Amino acid sequence: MEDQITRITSRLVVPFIQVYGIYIILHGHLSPGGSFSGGAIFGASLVLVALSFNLEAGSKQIPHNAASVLESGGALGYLITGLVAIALGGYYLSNKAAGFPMGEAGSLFSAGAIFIITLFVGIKVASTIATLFYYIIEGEK
Amino acid sequence: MGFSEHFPALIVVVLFFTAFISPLLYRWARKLAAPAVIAALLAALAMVVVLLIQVQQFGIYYYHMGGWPPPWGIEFKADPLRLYILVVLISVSLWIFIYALRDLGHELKTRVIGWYYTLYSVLVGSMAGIALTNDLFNLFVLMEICAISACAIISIKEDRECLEASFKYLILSAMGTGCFLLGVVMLYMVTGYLNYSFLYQALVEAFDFYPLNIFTAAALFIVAFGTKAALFPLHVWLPDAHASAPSPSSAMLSGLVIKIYAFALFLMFYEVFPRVVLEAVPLSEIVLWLAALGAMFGSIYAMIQTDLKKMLAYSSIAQIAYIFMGIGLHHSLALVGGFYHIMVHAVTKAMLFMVAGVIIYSTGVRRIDQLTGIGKVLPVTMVAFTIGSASMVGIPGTGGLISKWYLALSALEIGRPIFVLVILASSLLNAIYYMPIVINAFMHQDEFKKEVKPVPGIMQLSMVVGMVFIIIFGFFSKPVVTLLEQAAALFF
Amino acid sequence: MTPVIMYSCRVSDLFRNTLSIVTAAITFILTLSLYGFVVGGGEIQLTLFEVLPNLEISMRLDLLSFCLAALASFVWLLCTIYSVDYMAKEHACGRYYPVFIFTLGSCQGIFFAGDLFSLFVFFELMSLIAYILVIHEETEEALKAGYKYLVMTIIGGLALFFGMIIVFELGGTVSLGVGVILQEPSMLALLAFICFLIGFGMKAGMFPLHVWLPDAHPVAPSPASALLSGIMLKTGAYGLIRVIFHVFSPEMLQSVGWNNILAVLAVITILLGSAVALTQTDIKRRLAYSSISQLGYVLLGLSILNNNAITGAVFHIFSHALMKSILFLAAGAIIWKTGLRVIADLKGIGRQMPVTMGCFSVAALAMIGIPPLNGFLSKWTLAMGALDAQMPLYVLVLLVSSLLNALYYLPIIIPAFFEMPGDNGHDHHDHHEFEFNIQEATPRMLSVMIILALFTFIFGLTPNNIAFSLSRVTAEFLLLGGAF
Amino acid sequence: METLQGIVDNYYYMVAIILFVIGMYTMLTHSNMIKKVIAMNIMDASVFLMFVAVGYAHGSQAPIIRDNVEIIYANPLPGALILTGIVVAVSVTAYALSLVVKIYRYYDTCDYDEICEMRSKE
Amino acid sequence: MIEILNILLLLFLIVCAVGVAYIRDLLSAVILFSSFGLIMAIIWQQLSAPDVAMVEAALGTGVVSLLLIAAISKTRRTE
Repeated sequence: MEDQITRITSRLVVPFIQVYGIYIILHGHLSPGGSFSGGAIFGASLVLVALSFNLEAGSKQIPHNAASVLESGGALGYLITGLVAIALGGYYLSNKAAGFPMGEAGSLFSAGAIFIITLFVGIKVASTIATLFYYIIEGEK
Repeated sequence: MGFSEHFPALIVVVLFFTAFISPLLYRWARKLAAPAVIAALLAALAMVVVLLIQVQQFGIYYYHMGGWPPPWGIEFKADPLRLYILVVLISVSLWIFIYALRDLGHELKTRVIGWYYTLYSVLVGSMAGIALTNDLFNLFVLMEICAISACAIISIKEDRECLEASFKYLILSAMGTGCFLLGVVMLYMVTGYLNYSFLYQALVEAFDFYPLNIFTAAALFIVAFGTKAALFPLHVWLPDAHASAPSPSSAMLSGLVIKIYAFALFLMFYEVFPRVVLEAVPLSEIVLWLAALGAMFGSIYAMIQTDLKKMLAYSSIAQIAYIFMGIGLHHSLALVGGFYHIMVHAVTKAMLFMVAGVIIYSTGVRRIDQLTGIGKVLPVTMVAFTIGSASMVGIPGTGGLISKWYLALSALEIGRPIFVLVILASSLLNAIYYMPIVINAFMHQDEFKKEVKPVPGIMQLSMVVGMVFIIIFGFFSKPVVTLLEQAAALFF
Repeated sequence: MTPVIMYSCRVSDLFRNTLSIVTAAITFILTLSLYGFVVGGGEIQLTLFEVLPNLEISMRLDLLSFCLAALASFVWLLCTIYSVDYMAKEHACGRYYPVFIFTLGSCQGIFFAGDLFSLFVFFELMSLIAYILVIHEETEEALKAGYKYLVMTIIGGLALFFGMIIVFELGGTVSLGVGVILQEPSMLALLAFICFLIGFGMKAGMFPLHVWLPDAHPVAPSPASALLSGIMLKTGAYGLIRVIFHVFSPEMLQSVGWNNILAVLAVITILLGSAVALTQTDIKRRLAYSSISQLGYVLLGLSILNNNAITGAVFHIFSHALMKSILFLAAGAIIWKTGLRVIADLKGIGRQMPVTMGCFSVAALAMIGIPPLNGFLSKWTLAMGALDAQMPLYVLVLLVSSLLNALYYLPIIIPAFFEMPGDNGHDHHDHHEFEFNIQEATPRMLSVMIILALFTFIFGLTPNNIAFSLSRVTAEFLLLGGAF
Repeated sequence: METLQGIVDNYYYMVAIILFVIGMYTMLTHSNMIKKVIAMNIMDASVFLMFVAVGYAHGSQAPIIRDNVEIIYANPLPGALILTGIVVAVSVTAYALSLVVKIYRYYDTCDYDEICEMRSKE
Repeated sequence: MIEILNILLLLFLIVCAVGVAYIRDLLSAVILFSSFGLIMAIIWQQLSAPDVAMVEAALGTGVVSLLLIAAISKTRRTE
C-alpha cells in the first residue's frame, strides 16, 4: 500500500474528512447525523491514514495507549454528564430539567447536555473504531 | 424518597462507571483496580437493599431516564421480584469476584486482567439493567452488551477451545437477539409501544385484531430467550462455552447469566403478554415440556461426561430447566419455587465451578476419573463439592430441596403429577452422576497421585461462604420465601 | 428438650471412645428419664423452627416414639461399647465414632419427629450418614454395595418426598398426631401411600426393594451391621406405622383394601428372605437375608391392623432388634478373631468361643421361635392377630418361615458345637489356627452380648414384661387414633 | 386475493422477513465464519428495515424541525432505536471478527466444520 | 413512480443478500454486502429516516466492510 497517489490523495482528503466528522458530531442535534456517524467518519479517516501510509504512521497519529484512554474517557464522560444531571437535581441524564443551559433552537449550542454527550460519544466511537481496526490488522495486542 | 430515588439508574451506572475506569486504574494505579470493582459492587448492593426496603414500604417505584416519561423514555422499574434478582445477582457476583482475584492470575495473562475487570463490571451492569428495565428496546441493547461481555470473558483466556466456544456462543446469541428484535418489531407494529406496562394494556385490545403477530412475537421470544438461557433443544452452545472458560467466568455464566435470561422470559410472560394471549395458545405448555425434556436430557448428558467442568455445564442445563418449569407451570407456588431455585442454583453452581477451579489450580486435573482420593488432599474443597452436589440432588437441609418442594407442590396443585415425576427422576439422575465423584474423592483406598499446590486462603474462604449459604438456604428459607410469595402474589 | 440435646451430642476428639460411650449412655438415660412422663400418657409437641410456611422441624414425644427411642439408644450404647474393642483393629476411627453418634442422633430425630417433614429430613440424614458406615472398609466390594445402597436410598428419599408433597397438597399440613390428614381415598392418596411404601419399605428391606440390603449389611463393620439391621431397618417400619396411623387411618386403609398391598408384599418378603437366606454361605449375608424376612413379620403385623397384630409388630421390633444385634455382634466377634466368614468353616468353633456361640445360639433359637424366648412371644402374638383377622393363611406363612429359619440357623449352631473343626479335613491350615489361635473375644464384647442375650430371655420368659406391655399399650394407643 | 393484497400493501415487511430468513439460513448453514458474520449483519439489517418501515407513515417527512409545522413527520422513535441497534450490531460484528482472526491463528482455517473435525480428532 | 423505485431497491436488496449467501469468494461477498448496506441506506432515506441512513452508510457499510476486509486480509480469501 506504499503508493504515491494514495498517499498524496489521502493527505489531501483526510483533514476534510476529519472536519466533516467533527461537524456531524457537533450538529447531531440540528441535522441528521450525530455522534455515531460522525465518530465513525472520524475513525475512518484515521484508518485511511493507516492504510495509505503504513501502520507505523497510523500508530503515530493515534497511539494505542492514547486510544484506549480516550475510549474509557469518552464513556466515562458520558456517564459523568448523566451524573451531573442528578447532582443538579434532575433525573439521570435529564437535560433541561436539570438546568443545563439551553440556547436558541436551531443554533449550535442549543441543546444543553446533549452537546456534551455527543462530543464524548463521538470521541469514544472514533477511538474505538481505530482501536478495533488495529486490533484486527495487527493481531497481537 | 430523597437521593435514593435515583438508585435504579445509579445501580447500573456505577457498574458501568467502574467498568470504564478500571482499565485506566489498571494502567496507572494497579493496586486500586480490584478494590474499585469491589467497592462498586458493594455500593450497588447497598443501593439494592435500600431500594428493596423502600419498595416494601411504599410500593413499586418507576424511574424515568432523563426525566422522559414513558412511552417515550426509558423506564426502570423497581419491584420486589426484580430487586430480589438484583440482590442475588450482585451479591453472587461480588462473591465470585473475590474468588476470581486469586484464580485469574493463574488462568489469564497479567496484561488482560484489567480488561477482565472491565468486562466483569459491564456484564454485571448489563444484567442489572436487564433485570431493572421496563422497556423492550432497552432490554435488547442490554442483552447485546451482556452477550458480548459474556463471550468476551470466555474468549479472554485465548486458547483454542475458548475462542471456538465463544464464537459459537456469539453466533447463536446473535441469532437469539435477532429473533428477539423481530419479535419486538412485531409488537411495536401492532401497538406502538415498547414499554412493558403500556404493551400489557395495549395487547389486550390488539389481540382481537392481530393475533398472528402477537403469537409470532411470543414464539420468537421463546426462541430468543430459550437460546440465551439454554432451554433444552437450544442449549448446544452452553457446554463448550461454560466448560472452556476460566473458572470464575464459568461460575458467572452458569450461575447468573443464564438465569437473567430466564428471568427476562418470565417478565415477557407475566408483564408483557396478557393472560388472554397465553391462554389462547399453549405457550406455557411448550416451555414446560421443553423444560421437562431439558431436565431429563441435561442430566443424561451430564452422566456421560468425562470432564468435570463439562459435567457441571450439562448439569446447568438440567437445573435451568427447573426454573423454566417454574415459569411454565403458571402458578404462584411454582414461581416461588423457580425463583428460589434461581438463588440456590446461582450459589450452588457458582460454588461448584469454584471447586473445579480450585482443583484445576491446585492439581491441574480436569478428568473425573482422575479425582479418586482427592478428598484427602483437598478436604475443604471436596466438602464444598459434597454439599454443592447434595443441594443439586435436593437432600434435605440444603437449598435445593426447598425449590423442588415448591415446584412439586405447584405441579400437584394444578393437577399434573407427571412433572413431579420429572423433577424426581431428574434428581435421581443428578445423584447418579454427582455421588460417585464424592464417594471416590473421599472413600477410595487409592491415594491421589498428582502433585498438589496449596490452595490460597481466599479461595477456601469463598468456598466456605458458599457452603454456609447453601445450608442457610436449606433451613432458614422463610424470609426469602415470604418475600417471593408477596412478589408472586402481584401476578395472580 | 431432650431430643435437642441428643441431637447436638456430636463429638470427636482424643477421648472419643469414652466420649462416645458416655454420649450414648447419656442419650439412653435421658430417654429413659422420659419414661414416667410418657407412661402417664403425656405428649409433647414442640416446634423448633419453621422452614417454610406450614412446614417446620418439630419434635413430638409419645408412647411409640419413646419405645423405639429407648430401644435404639439402648442397643446403640451396647454397640458402642462393643465397637471400642472391635474397631481397635480398624482404620479411620476418627471418622467412625462421630458418624456413629451422629447416626444415633438422627435416628433419635426420626423417632421424635413431630411431622412428616422432619421425619423425612432426619430419615435422609440418617441414611446418608449411614452410608459412611456401610463403606467403612473402603474395599471395592464395599464401595459397590455402598453405591447400590446410596442409589436406593435416594430413590426412597425421592419417593418419600413425592408422597409428602401429595399429603401436603391434599391435607395442607404434614404434622403427625393432629388426627388423620387424609380422610378421603383418592387416586392421589393411593399414589402417596405407594410412595410411602416405597420410601419406607426400601429402608425396611421390603420385597422388591430389598436388593441393597444383603450387599450393604455384610460389608459394614459388625457393630454397624448390628445397628443397620437392628435399628435402622426399624426406622422404615416406624415410618410406616406413623404413616398408616397418622396420615391415613386404619379404617380407611381397610375399607379400600390398600393394606392388602402391604400384606402381599410382606408375605413375599418373609418367604423370599428366608428362602434366599438358606442359600447363602457367608454368615453375615445369611443374617442380612434373615433380617429381610424378619422385617416382613413387622410389616405383616402392620398390614393386619388389629390390636394383637400391632402389638406383635411393635414387640417384634423390640425382639428383633435384640436378637439381630446379638447375631451380628457374635458374627462380628468370630470374624474379628478368626477372619472366617464362610459358614462351612465354622465347625467346632463353639468349643473355642463358647460364650460367643452361646449367645449366638440363644439369639438364633429366639429367631426360630423356640418357646421360652422372645421371638416366640412376638410370633405368637402376630399369629393371634392373624387369627383375629380370620387369616389363618398368615399363620401358615409364619410357621413356614419359622421352619425355614430353623433350617438355616441350626446348621450353623449344631456343627459349631458338636462337630470337630476340619472334620472333612479340607484345610489343614484352618485346623492349625483353630487349635492354637482362637480364644474367646474380649470381656467387653462378651458382656455386651450377654446383656443382650439376657434381655432376650427376660422378654421371652415373662409374658408381662415391660417391653411387651409397652407394645400392648402402644398398639391400643395407635388404634385409638393417637389419643388416650 | 386478500392475502395477496396484504402482501402487496406490506411489501416492506415482506422483504424484511425474506431477508431475515436468508440471513438466518446463511448464518446457520454456512460453515465459513466470516460468511456467518456477514449473514448476521444482513439479518440485523432486515429487522431494522422492518422497524423503520413501521415508523413510516405514507408521505411523511423526516422529523427535523422546520418553519412549516403542518407536515406529517415520520415517527422518530424507531429511527432513534435503530441507530442504537446499528451501533450494537457493528460492535458485535467487530468482536466476532476479532474472534475469527484469533481462531484462524490457532487453527489455520476459518471453516467451522473443519475446526470441529480437528477438535474431534484430538 | 417513487413506489417503483422503492420496489426495485428492495428487489436489489434481496438479490444482494442471496448473492452474499452463494458467492464463494469472500471479498466479493463483502463488496456485495457493502452495496447491500448502501441500498439499505437509500431505502431508509426514502422512509424518511435520514439519520439512520447516515449511520448505516458510515457504520454499517463503511466500518463493517473495513473490518471485514481487514479480517479477510488476515485470513483466507475463499471459503
